[in-house]
Amino acid sequence: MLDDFLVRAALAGVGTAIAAGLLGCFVVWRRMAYFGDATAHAAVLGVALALLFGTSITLGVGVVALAMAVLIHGLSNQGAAVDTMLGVLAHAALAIGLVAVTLIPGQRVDLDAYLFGDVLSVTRGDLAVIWGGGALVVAALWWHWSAMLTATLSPDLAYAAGINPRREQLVLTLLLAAVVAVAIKVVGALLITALLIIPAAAARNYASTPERMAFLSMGIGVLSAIAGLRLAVIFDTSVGPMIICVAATIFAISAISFQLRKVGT
Amino acid sequence: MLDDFLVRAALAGVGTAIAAGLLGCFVVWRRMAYFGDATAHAAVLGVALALLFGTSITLGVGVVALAMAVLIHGLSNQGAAVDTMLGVLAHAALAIGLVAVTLIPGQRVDLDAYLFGDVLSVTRGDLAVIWGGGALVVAALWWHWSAMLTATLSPDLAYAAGINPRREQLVLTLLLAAVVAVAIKVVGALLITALLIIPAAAARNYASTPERMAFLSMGIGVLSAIAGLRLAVIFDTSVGPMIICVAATIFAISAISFQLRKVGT
Amino acid sequence: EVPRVVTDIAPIHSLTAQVMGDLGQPDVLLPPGADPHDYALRPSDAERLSTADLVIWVGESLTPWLEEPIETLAPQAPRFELLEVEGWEKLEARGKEDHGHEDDGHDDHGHDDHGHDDHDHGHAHEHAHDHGDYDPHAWLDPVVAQTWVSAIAGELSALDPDNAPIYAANAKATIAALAALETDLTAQLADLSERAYILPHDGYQYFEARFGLTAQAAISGIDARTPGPAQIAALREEMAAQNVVCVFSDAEIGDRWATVIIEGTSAKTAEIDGVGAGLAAGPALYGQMLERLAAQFAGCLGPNT
Amino acid sequence: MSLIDARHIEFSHGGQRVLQGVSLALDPGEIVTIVGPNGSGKSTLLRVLIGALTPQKGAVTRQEGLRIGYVPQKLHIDPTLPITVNRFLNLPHPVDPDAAKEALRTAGVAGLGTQQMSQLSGGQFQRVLLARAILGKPDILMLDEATQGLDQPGSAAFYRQIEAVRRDIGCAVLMVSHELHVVMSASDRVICLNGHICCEGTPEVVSAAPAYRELFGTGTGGALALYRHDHDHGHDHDHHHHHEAAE
Amino acid sequence: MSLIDARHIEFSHGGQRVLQGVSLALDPGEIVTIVGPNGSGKSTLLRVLIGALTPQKGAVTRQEGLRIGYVPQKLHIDPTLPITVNRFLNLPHPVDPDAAKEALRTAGVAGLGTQQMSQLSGGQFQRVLLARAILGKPDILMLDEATQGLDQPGSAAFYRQIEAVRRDIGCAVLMVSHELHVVMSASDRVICLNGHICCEGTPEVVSAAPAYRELFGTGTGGALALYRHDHDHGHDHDHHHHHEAAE
Ligand SMILES: Nc1ncnc2c1ncn2[C@@H]1O[C@H](COP(=O)(O)OP(=O)(O)OP(=O)(O)O)[C@@H](O)[C@H]1O
Ligand SMILES: Nc1ncnc2c1ncn2[C@@H]1O[C@H](COP(=O)(O)OP(=O)(O)OP(=O)(O)O)[C@@H](O)[C@H]1O
Ligand SMILES: [Mg+2]
Ligand SMILES: [Mg+2]
Ligand SMILES: [Zn+2]
Repeated sequence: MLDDFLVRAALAGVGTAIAAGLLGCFVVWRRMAYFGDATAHAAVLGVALALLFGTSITLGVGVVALAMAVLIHGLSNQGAAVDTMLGVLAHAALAIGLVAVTLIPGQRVDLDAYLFGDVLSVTRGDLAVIWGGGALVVAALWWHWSAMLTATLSPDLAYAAGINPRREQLVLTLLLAAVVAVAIKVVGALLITALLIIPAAAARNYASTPERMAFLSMGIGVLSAIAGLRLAVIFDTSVGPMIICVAATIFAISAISFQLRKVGT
Repeated sequence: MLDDFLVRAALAGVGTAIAAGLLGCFVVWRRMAYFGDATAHAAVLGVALALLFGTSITLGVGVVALAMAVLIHGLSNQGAAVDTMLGVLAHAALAIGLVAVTLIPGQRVDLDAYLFGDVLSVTRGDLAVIWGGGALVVAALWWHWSAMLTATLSPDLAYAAGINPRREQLVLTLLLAAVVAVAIKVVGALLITALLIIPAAAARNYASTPERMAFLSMGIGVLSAIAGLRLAVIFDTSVGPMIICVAATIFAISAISFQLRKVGT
Repeated sequence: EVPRVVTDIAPIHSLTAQVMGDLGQPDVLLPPGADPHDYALRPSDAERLSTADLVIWVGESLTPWLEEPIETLAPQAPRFELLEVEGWEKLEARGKEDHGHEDDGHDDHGHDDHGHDDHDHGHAHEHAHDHGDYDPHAWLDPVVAQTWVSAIAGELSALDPDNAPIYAANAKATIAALAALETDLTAQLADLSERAYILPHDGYQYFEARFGLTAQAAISGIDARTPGPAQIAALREEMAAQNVVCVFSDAEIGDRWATVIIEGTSAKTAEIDGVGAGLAAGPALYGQMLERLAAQFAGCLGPNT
Repeated sequence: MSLIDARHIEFSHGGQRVLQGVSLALDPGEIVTIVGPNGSGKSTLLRVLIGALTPQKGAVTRQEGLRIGYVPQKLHIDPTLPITVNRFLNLPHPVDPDAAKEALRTAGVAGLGTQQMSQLSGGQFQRVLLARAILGKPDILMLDEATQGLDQPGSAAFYRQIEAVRRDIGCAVLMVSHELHVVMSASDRVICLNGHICCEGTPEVVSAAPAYRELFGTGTGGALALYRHDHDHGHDHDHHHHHEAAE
Repeated sequence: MSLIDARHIEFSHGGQRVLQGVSLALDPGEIVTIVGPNGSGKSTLLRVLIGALTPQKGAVTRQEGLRIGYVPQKLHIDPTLPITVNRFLNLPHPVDPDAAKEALRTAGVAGLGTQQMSQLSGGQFQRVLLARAILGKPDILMLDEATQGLDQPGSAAFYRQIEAVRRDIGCAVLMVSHELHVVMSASDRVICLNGHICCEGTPEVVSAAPAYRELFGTGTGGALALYRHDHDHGHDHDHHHHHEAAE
C-alpha cells in the first residue's frame, strides 16, 4: 500500500494535520500565530546553514528550529508582547535565511521544496518521522492538557494552582518546533502556520469548550489534507497550497454559516 | 542623480521605510501584524490573477489588495479575534495565489520578484508611486492621528468622544493596503510585514509616548533601508532581505541594551 | 515492450521522441518554457514518474530538486543521466567572478581549445560525478545532442532489445538532421563573433562555444540565481567600458534587469530561450528552439539598422 | 431639551435579550444613577447610549456636538502601546497642561503624570480614567462603576468631585453603581434596571418601590447591614440597626 | 506551622520599589485582610505569595502540597478561547459536577453553567471566579478585591460565604479589600500595607494605630461617612454621625 505515492502523501498529510490541528488551538488561544512562522522560517535558515557548512539538512533544520524555540521561550520571559516579538523573529529568520542562501558559493539551492513543501516525494522514512513526531505531540498534549489550558487562561491562576506556566510554555514551544519539523515536508515553511491556525479558527465558531474545539480542529485538518490532495490530483496543482485552500474554504463556510445562524436568532 | 540605479533603490527604500515605520506602530499596537501579511500575500494572488486574465500586474495587485483590505475590515466587524482572522486570510491568500500560479497555462511566472522584492530595478515611475503613496500615508496619518490613537486604545472611549472607531480602522486598513502596494517592489510580499513591525518593535523599548515611538520607528526604518542597501552592495546579496536583516539587528541591539539597562537599575 | 520514458525538460523530450519515433511517446515533466532551475512537482508529474520504465534527465546539477522525487517516486525505473554520458567535451562552469574583465583567459579556453570538432576526443573525466563544476546546459550544442541521441538509443535498446534496430535507425536520422542544423546555424551566426553582449544567466555556453559567440558577461550565474547590487553595478561599468550591443533576458532572469543595465546606453535588449518556451512539445521542438535561439542572437547582435 | 434621549431600546447579545423597552432621557445638570443586579444590562445600556452598540430596536438621539466623558467598567491597555498618563489625558483632544496637572491632583494621583498607563495599580488606573473623563469638559459624564478598586478616601473624594463638577461645569452625570445608599443620596434620580426599567424616580420614590425592594431588600446598607446581623464581634458600629437583611 | 511564610520580601517593578521588608505568615483557619491605599502594593504582594512574581530579596516558603484558591484583581479571558463556566470550574483539576452546580448556586449565578466566560457581565464574572476558587477545596483562599463589581446582595452573600467556608473546610483566607469597616469586622487580623507593613494586628488594634488613622482617617465609614457630611439632602440615615471626614 505504501508503494503508492498518493497513499504516502495522504498519510503524511493526515499525520501532520492531526498534530497541527491539536496544537493549533493553543496557537490561536495564545495569539502565537507568529510562532509557527518564526519556527518555520527558521527552518529556511537551517537549510541555508546546512548547505553553507555542508552538513545534513535535517540536522540543520532541527538544530535551528530548536534554537529558535528556546530563543522565543527566553524572550517571551520578558513579558513584552509575545505576538510582536514572534513577528520580528519570524521575519528576521526568513530574511537571514534568504541572505544566507545567496551567500552560499557554488551549488544552487532549491529553496522551493522547503518553502512550498513537497509531499509527493515523501519517503517511508519521512512517514516514520511524521507519525513518530505526531504521536509525540499528541501524547505530550494529552499529558499536559489541563495544565497548559490553565496556564493559557491566566498565568496567575496557574501559579496559584501550583502549575509553572513557564514550563508549560516551554513544552508548547518544543512541541511546535516538532510540528514544524514534521510539517515542512507537507506544506512547506511558508504555509505551516496556515495548517496550525486555519482549522483551529474554523473550529472556533462551533465549539463551546476547549476540548471540542481541539477535536473539531483536528477533524477539519484531516479533512483538508485528504480533500486537498484529491483536488490537487484533479486539477494537477501543487498539493501543499491546495490543502490550505481547502482548509480556508471550510473556514469561510464556518464563518458565514455562523453569521447567518447568529442573524437568524 | 536618478540615473544611478543605486540612488533610485536608496530613494525607494527610504520612501517605503518612512511610511512603513509610521504605520507599523499601529500594526504593533493593534496586534495586526498579520494584516501586512494578509494584504501582501493577497498581492501574490493579484499577480496570479493578472497573469491568468492577461491584465496589467499593477492593476491586479492593486485590486486584490484593496479587496482584501475591505474584506478584512468587514470581517473584523464581527468582533472575532482580528489577529487570528488575519492569520487565516494571510495564509489563505498566499495558498490560493500559489495554486492559481500553477494553474496559469503556458507562460511561467517569475514569482520571486514579487515574493522577495526587486528594488534594484526600480524605475522613475516606481519611485513616483512610492513617494506619492508614502506622502499620502504620512498626510493621512497626520490628519487622523489623535482619532486613530483613541480608537486603538479603546473603541468605547472613541465612541464616547464622537469618533467612529470603525471608520478609523477602515482608514488604517486602506493605508496599509497602500503601503503594501508601495513596499512590494522594495522588500517583496514575504517581508513587507517585517518592514512594518520590526522598526516599530525596536522603537518600543525607548519610547514613552506614541509619537516618540512613531518617530523612532521611522528613523530606524530609514537607517535600515540605507545600511541594508550598502551592505547588499558590499556582500552582493539580495537587497530586500538584507534591509530586514539590518532592522532585525537594530531590534536585537535595542532589546539587549534595554534588558541590560533594566538589570542595571 | 516499448518502455515508458519520462524526460525532464522539453528539449530532451524532443530528442527522445525523435529516437522513439512511432514506437511510443515519451513524457516530459517540465512543460516547454518552465524554468528548470526552479519548479515544483505536481501530482501528474508524480504519477508519470511512478509509472515510468526509464527516466532520462540532464542531471542533478541542472535540476537538483528532481533528485529526490526520482529516487522516491521512480525507484523501479533506471535513471539515465545525460551528463554522465561519455564522449563529449564538458565545459566548466564559468563562475560569476569569471565574467567581466578577468575572464578572457577562460573564454579563450572555452572557444579556442575546444572549438568545433574536438568534442568527441577521449577525455578522462576526473570529476565526472561532481556536477557542480560543469555547466549542465549542454543540450544547446547540437553536436553534443548528437552524442546524447546515440546514448539514448543505446539505453532504449538495452531495455527493449526487440526494437533496437528501429531505435538505431531513428537515432541515425536524428543525428543527420542535427548535423544539418549545425551547419545552417554556423553560417547564420558566422559574422557575429566580435559583437559583445551580456547573457541573462550563464546557461548558453555550449551554444556560444559551438557557434563562435562570446558573452561579455552574464547577469546571473549558471544557476539563474537573482543577482545582487554589486553584480549589477559591475555590469553597468562593463557596458560603458566595452562596446556591448545587446543585453539579453530569458524566462529564468526576467527582462527587468536588462532594462536597468542598458539604461543610458544605446544597447538593445532581446529575449532568448533555451528550453522551448511557447513551442509545442514533440520531436520538432528541439530544432525549432535552436533555430529560434540563433535568430534571437542574430536579431539583437546583428548590424544596427 | 434633553442632552441624550433613548427610546424603547431593545438589545440582544447573541440570542439573549439583555435590554427591552428601555427609555431614558438625560437633562443638563442632572445626576442620574442606574442600579440593578449583576448582569441586568447596565453596562450594555451605557454602551448603547455612547453609540458603541447599535440597538436592535429603538433609537438614541444625542444633542448635536454632545461631549461625553465616559469611564468604562473594564479597560485593558495593551502594553505594546507606550503611553504615559499625561499623553492619555490629551486624547483625543489636547488639554491645558495646568488643567491636566490639577485634574491628576484632584484625583489623587498627582505624581504619576509620566508613568506608563500599563504600570498603574488597579485603583490608580481608575483615578486616571476619571480625571480624563472630567478634563474634556463634558456635557455628560457616564461612569460605569467608576469607584471600583478605589480606596475609601479615593471613593469619598470621587463623590465630592461629582458634585463639584456638576456645580462648576454644569454637566449631567449618569452613573452605574452598586454602592446603593451612597448613590441613592447623591442622585437626583435613580433608575432601577433589570433588563427593563423596574422603577424610576427620586431616590425616595425608588427606595420605597416594591420592585426595588424585591431586588435589594429594604435595607440600603446591603452587604454591610447583612454582615452586621450575622457577625457581631466588636467595633462600635451602632449604625444600620434599623436595616433588615438583604437578598 | 504556618501554611505560607514570607520573610523580608522586597520587590521592585522596573526601578520603582513597591514592597520593602514585608514579612507575613498565615496560619490555618485565619482570616487576614490586607488594607492600604491604591498603589500600595497589595496586589503585588499577593502575586509574590502565589509565586507569580519572584521577590528581589527575601523568600516565600509554602507548605508542601499547599492548595491555593486565588481570585485575581483583573482577569482577561481571550474570546478566541471558547470556555464555558462549567469547564472553567474544572480547571486545572476536575471537580464533582454536583459540587460545581452547588458552588454556582451559592455564588448566585446558578443558571450560567453553560454560558461562555467572555460573555459574562462584570459581576457575574467575579462570582464565577469566586466559585472556582472555593471549589478547589483550598488550604488558603487569596482574594484580591473579590467583591468588586458585585451588587450588594452578592457582596453580602460573599462575606457570609467566606465565614462558612472557613467553618466548613477550615481554610485560611487572605483578602485585599477597600470596604474597610466590613473587612475590619470580618477579619481575625488586619495588615495595613503601604509599601511596607505600617501596622498589623486585630482589627481593634489596627484601627486605633496612628499609621492607620493617618492613611484612612478615624472613620471606617470612609466614602459614606464623608459624603454624609457634605450633603445632607433627605433619607433617614442617622448612622455615621460619629465619623469624621476621611482623606
Ligand atoms: N507591571 C508593572 N510595572 C511597573 N509598575 C507597576 C506594575 N504593576 C504595578 N506597578 C506599580 O506598583 C505599585 C503597586 O501596585 P499594586 O497593583 O500592587 O497596588 P495595589 O495596592 O494592588 O493598588 P490597588 O488598590 O489600586 O489595586 C503601583 O505604584 C503601581 O504603579
Ligand atoms: N459580549 C457578550 N456576549 C454575550 N452576552 C453578553 C456579552 N456581554 C454581556 N453579556 C450578557 O448580557 C447581560 C448584561 O450584561 P451587562 O454587562 O450589561 O450587565 P451589568 O448590568 O453591567 O452587570 P454588572 O453589574 O455585573 O457589571 C449579562 O447576562 C451578560 O451575561
Ligand atoms: Mg457592568
Ligand atoms: Mg490591586
Ligand atoms: Zn539555465
